Amino acid sequence: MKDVDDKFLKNPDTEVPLREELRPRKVTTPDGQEIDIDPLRDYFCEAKPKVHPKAYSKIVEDFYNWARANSLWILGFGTGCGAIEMRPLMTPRFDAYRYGIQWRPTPRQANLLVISGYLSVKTLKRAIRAYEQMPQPKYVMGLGSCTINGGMYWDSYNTIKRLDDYLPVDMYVAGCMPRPEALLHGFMELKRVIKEGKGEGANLYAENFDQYKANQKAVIRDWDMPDYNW
Amino acid sequence: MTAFPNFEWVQIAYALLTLFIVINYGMVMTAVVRKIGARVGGRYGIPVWQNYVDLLKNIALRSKISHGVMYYLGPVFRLTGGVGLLMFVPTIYGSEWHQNFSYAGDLILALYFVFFGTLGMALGAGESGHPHSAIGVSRGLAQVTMAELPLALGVFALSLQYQTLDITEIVAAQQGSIFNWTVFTNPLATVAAMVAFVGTMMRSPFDVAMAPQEIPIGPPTEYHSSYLALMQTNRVLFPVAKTVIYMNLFFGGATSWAEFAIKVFCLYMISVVIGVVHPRFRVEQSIRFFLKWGLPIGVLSILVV
Amino acid sequence: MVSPLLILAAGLGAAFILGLLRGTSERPAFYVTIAALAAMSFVALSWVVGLVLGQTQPVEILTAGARPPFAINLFMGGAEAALISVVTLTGLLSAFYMRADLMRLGRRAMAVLLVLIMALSGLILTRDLFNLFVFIELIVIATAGLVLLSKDTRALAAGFKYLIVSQVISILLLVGVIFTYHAHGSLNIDDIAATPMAFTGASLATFLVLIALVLELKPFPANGWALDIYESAHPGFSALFSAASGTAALFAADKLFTAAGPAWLPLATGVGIVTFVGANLLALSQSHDRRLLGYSSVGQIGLVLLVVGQKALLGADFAYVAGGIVISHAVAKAGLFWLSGMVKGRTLSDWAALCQNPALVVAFATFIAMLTGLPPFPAFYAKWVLVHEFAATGQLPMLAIFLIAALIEAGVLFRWFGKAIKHDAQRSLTYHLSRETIVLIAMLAGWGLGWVWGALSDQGNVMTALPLLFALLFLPMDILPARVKNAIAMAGLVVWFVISYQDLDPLRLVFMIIMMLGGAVLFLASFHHQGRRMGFYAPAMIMYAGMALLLEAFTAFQFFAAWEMLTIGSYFLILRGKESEPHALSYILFSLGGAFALLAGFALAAQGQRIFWIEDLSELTGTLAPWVFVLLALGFLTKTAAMGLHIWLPGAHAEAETDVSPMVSGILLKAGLFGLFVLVMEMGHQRLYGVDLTHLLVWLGALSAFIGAVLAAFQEDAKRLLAYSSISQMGYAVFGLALMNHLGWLLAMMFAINHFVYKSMLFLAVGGVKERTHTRLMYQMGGLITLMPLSFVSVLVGIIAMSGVPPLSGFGGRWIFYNAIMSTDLRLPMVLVFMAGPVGFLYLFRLIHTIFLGQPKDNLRQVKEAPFWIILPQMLFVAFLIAFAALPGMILQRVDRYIGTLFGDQPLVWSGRIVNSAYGTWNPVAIWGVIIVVFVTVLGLLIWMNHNAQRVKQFNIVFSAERPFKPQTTHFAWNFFAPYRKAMGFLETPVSTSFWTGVTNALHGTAEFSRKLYTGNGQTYAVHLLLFVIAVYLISMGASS
Amino acid sequence: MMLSQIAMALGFSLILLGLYGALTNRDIIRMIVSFTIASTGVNVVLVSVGYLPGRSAPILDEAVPVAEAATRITDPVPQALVLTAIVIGLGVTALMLAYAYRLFRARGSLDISDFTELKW
Repeated sequence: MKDVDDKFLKNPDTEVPLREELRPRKVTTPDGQEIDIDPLRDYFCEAKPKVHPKAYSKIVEDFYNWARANSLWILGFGTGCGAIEMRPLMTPRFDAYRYGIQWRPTPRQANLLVISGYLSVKTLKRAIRAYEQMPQPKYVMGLGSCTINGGMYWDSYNTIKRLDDYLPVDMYVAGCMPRPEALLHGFMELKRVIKEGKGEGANLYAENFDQYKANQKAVIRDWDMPDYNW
Repeated sequence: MTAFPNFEWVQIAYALLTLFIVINYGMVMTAVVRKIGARVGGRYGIPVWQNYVDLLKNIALRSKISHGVMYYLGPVFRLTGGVGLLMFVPTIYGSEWHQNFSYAGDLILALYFVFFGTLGMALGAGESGHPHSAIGVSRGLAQVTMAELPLALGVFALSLQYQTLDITEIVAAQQGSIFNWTVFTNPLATVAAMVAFVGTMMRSPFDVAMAPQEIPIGPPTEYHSSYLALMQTNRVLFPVAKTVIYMNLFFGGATSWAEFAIKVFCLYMISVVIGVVHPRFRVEQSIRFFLKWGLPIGVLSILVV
Repeated sequence: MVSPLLILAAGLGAAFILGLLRGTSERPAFYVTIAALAAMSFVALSWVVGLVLGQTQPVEILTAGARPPFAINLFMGGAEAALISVVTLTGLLSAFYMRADLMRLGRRAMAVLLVLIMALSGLILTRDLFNLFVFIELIVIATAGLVLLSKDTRALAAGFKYLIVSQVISILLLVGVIFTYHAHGSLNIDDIAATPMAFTGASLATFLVLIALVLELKPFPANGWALDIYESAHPGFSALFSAASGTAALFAADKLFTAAGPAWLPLATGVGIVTFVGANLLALSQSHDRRLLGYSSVGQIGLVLLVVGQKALLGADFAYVAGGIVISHAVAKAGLFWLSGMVKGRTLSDWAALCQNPALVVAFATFIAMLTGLPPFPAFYAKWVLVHEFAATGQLPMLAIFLIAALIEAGVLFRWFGKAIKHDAQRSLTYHLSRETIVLIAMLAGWGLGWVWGALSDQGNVMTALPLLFALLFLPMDILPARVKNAIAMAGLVVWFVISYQDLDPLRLVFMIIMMLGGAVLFLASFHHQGRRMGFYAPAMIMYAGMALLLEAFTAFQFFAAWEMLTIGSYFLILRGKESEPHALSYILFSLGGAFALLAGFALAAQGQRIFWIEDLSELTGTLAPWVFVLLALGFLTKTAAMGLHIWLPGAHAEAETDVSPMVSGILLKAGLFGLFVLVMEMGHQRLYGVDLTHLLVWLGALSAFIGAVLAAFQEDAKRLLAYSSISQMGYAVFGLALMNHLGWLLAMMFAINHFVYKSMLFLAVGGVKERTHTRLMYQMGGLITLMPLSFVSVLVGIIAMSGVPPLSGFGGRWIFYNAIMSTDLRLPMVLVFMAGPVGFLYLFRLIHTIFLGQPKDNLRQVKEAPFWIILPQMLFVAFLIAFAALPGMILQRVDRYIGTLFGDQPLVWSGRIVNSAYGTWNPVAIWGVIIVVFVTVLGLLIWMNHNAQRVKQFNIVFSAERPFKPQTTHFAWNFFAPYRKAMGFLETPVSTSFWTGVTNALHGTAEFSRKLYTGNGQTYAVHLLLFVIAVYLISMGASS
Repeated sequence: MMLSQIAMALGFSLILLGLYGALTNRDIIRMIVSFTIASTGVNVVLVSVGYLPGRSAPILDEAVPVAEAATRITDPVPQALVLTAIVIGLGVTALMLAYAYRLFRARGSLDISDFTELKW
């Protein structure tokens, strides 16, 4: 695991104050008592992600993996220019549906997060949140060189350079931008990976949770959320 | 066992068989319908077994969350609603195997039990605390108030016509010739009921409750994994069970599984065909639609019976 | 027996003795005054007792040793003795009351007081016309003197205005007297009566005498002077002026009207009704308590004058009716004026000070009930007879006007009462033990008189009804702790049920179970209250007493009395709510309006029969019957809050206390339903202008069911939502009832039972939530499911039951509904009912979602489950609902069989646990079985698959990759059905509210405009007087020619 | 008979005059005077009603023995009434004057239209 870009490491001396709505406060109950509210603790589950073992029997796990591979539900979350490249996949020309691929509007029902281009730090926060809200097992696919090494944003002041430092990427699709055919190929490769039982990014994330968090917090200045977004 | 006349344990097996057939039929049929839609659009479409794969995938998901007891029970209510509805309606006319538990009640039971799942689901979605769920429920309930009206009127006309509320008797009265079907003997009631049918199948133009891409997907926004699997099961089961009621009431019922399959498919396709060529109504638009078209037809049907 | 002359002699003699005392010795003077008044009262009372017991006969007293017409004669009979007792006792008590002021002003004031009482007694006793005049003038002088008792400097002007007007009256009277004498050759009233004169030009003399006496009664609108006196005089004196002077003047007027003969009675009727209406109308816009009392006095005296006008028609009942009203008025008005002396401020809200003293509140309530003619007070019996007489003699317009004016009067008085109870006192009471004692004596006198009138009534004595006595027992018991009283109340309900259930038919039995046993269960929730909870149990038990009596009422009178009782009891209950003042007022007005419709209906039906049995309703035929039906139905529909008559309900039910809401919603509404049951059972189909009235009821029921549901969906206030839902549910019941077939009635019964259970449960649950969250606005709650799980369960069960979803008992109602409508030829109203069903989902879901689901709010994060005693009855109801859903036969079967005997059919076949109709089947146990098995299986499956789910918190939701801002902004609750409002919002237009607001505004506007008549100028008042005389003369000339 | 009719007419004129005066004069004292005039008128009317021409006053003395009283005296009743009425009228007038005095003391005015605080 490489270290994060040191170019825009946040200055540890200037603490970004917590947002007003997340600050602990006192609230008066209807009976007139004062109670303490700590939004981050009271509103959000604080549990850390668990490493989920594979199914007890190999054949069952293989069967599950086959199903997972043939039912890839993509979170409709577009970043960067790659989002444009994803749309044609739904059209008659490419028709990704025939591979069991479909788009879901909510992370809860999606397994595959496609980071379709560069991620600014601001968007990274949202991407992390969306990723963490997806149920395991879940996969991340990075589109284009931006997610691999920053691409044309290699010296940008607020674009992350290596997605892998922040989220466990299962599959990169190279190109700037990769065409839909490349994407389809990427999906096929991802299916193969899953079928081989190697699509364990979520467990990787849970195992190295502290490392990932450290990386994420190093670049995200206003960390106004719990460590893990259930 | 006075409550269960002629109860035999084998009935449970029969009922499970019915359930098994209907679920599988639903799985395949909805996939086929989607495939037909894709072909019409020039796409290849999903494999016909895609529903099974999705179901399995959802069950196979490892991490799950729960927002609370009601959230947990929501899908249970939902599926119980679907299964129960099927159990309370005789599926195949004349077949001793597939009468299910229809002796528990009559048409009214079926009509009101439709709401069982809806209510439970709405409660479960409510406990997730997601505003989109609540918005979806609000829209869905608002729409259903008027969508059910033509059906109620049509059913009233129908039961006046046959002087019974017993589904089996209604089906029996339609046997013999195709012209004994209610759709021919009482076209007004049928049209009224079909308006409601289209209105409650959660398909465009009446899909504002789910409204994909708008309030993500409404009530089930927070549902995933096995919860979603139960709901998916219901999603294939429930429309079929509902269509069975319409089939029994208006289209002569089914005397065999083949007839069943064809009739349900055709009825189901009605809402699909309407759906693919109509954009979505807003709630007040669909309410006005039901008031403007469903209500007069329904009123006419109860007046002329 | 002591000579009645002693009454006069004692007064005069004591007045002389006072003159002999030294000017500084106030104390002895006061004792002399009291002694004289006591002696006068004693003599009068001894005559009453003697006459009642038959120990003495009425006596004619001759003076100057000669027979009339050569000398003045007096007459002491029953009426005289009673009225003199009223006058002298009022005088005695007022003297005590005014003690401080009398002492301050010295013996002269006391002498004047004695002269006043003496003159009033003389006015009653005398049978000589001129003597009458003399007494009247004495009264004028004494009154003008006593007005000066007041510390209010404005009283001076008022007294002078009074003198001006009295001068004019005395001129009229004297001229009248002399010409009467000229015409008859005698001044003796009995001689004049022997040769009554018809109304001709020559009888102008009679007219003048009569009008002069009528003017003494302060007829509307020639009465500005009297109001000024009421407003400014010392309350002790006002009590005398209103109670004693009014009584005496009325008796004098009555004497002369009797003498003048029946041809003159319409004059009394006319002036009486105009005064009754006018005074009450103008009282509407009064904010000054004593002036309001003045208007009310004027109105009451007008009412008695009206009764005097009906003298010939009332015959033997005259004394009973007139006496009932006069004596109620005297006691109540004296009591109220005395009370007003203890209240410092002069606006109506200042009476809130009374709340410091519960006994005085009871007294206040008693007086108001006496004035409005509620049971068990004399005016109630009097009004009953009067209305029946109107109906029997075909004076229907009079009947209508009378009832409307009585309603306005009730509005005035109850608005005042509401203000007094609900507002915060700005100033405390000026408390004197003696004054309180006097007021309480008046109150006890009121109750005693109620008993006397009841005993005299041929309809039965309301005061001897066991339930009412039991309820009244809670007045003295109010000092006990609330829990003790609660236990006694519960025991009372149960015991009453046990001793009386055997005589009831199954229909009544079901209502009895709901009202008595249901009431007892609801009282469980009241255990939650600690401390004393003053003023809760007496009204509650009066309400239950009313219901107990209603179920056992067999005559119209019993029915009506019970109805009024439950109305008044529930009014006091509703009034206890925090913000309930306007709602309680509209409740009591609608209820009394409905009760008056009942009264009119019964009166029309009775047609002069003394005892009218309810079951005789079925024998009514002809053109009358449909009107009786309409009136009675109107009365009952007011209670069930049918659309149009419903506007009182939401506020009243919503603002009531936590444990009161279920009582008034779950139980009280059933009284209306019971009434409708009785009505349609007895009268069946009635046609008016070719329209079957039950069809109208069907439509009304359907409309209520639909609109009630729609309105419920748009409420933000949880209890208002439930209240509108009650309108809807009652609509269903009325609908079923009006279908007029077996299943329809069974449907109504089913709804009665179900509605009681789930509405009580929901009101308790929501009330429990309110206890904890201190709000009823649903959008301020949210996510309470984990904090209040039991409340959630009862709401959940409640809404499943109410929405009619199987397997809970609401489905049974729906099933019967469908079977019922199959066998009727009405079809169109079904459209509305079909619409109402799904709309029910809207408000029910909203109720449970916005309170219990969604996002918990910061300030409610730590609320606890509702109190145990509020939860306990809910859990009982839950258990009952489930049992009733599985085994509906346990109640319904008997009712079904009974209804079968009424219709002679048996459409339902109960085979084991299965119900079969001609059309379908309902197998509740099988439904339960299937649903439970499927549910448990699916649940087991889910638990097997998802047992390891991570429990997350409220903001762990997918939020478009964002996080929610605050719970308040994330909880989707306010205007929950915005899309529905967009489509159907037009149904929300407050049509009936606007209508009723229009009516009240018109009344208020008229009052506000007309009272400008009273300019305050004495001369103007004199002009009014003369114009009034001329107008009455012209009108009566026109009427007689 | 003429005399009594004239008297009666006079009496009524006085009554009307008095009433007119009482209703048109705002001054309290004038009003009281007007009422006195009116009550005088009433008294005149009373007397005139009881008057029988040619008879003497109803006083039983040597001139009118009791036995002949019925035919020789006028009707005594109206006269008794008048006496009483005069007394009462006096009392009322005195009371009104007392009121007028106190009203003037209280307000410094004798205009009836100044005393209208109590109204409506």
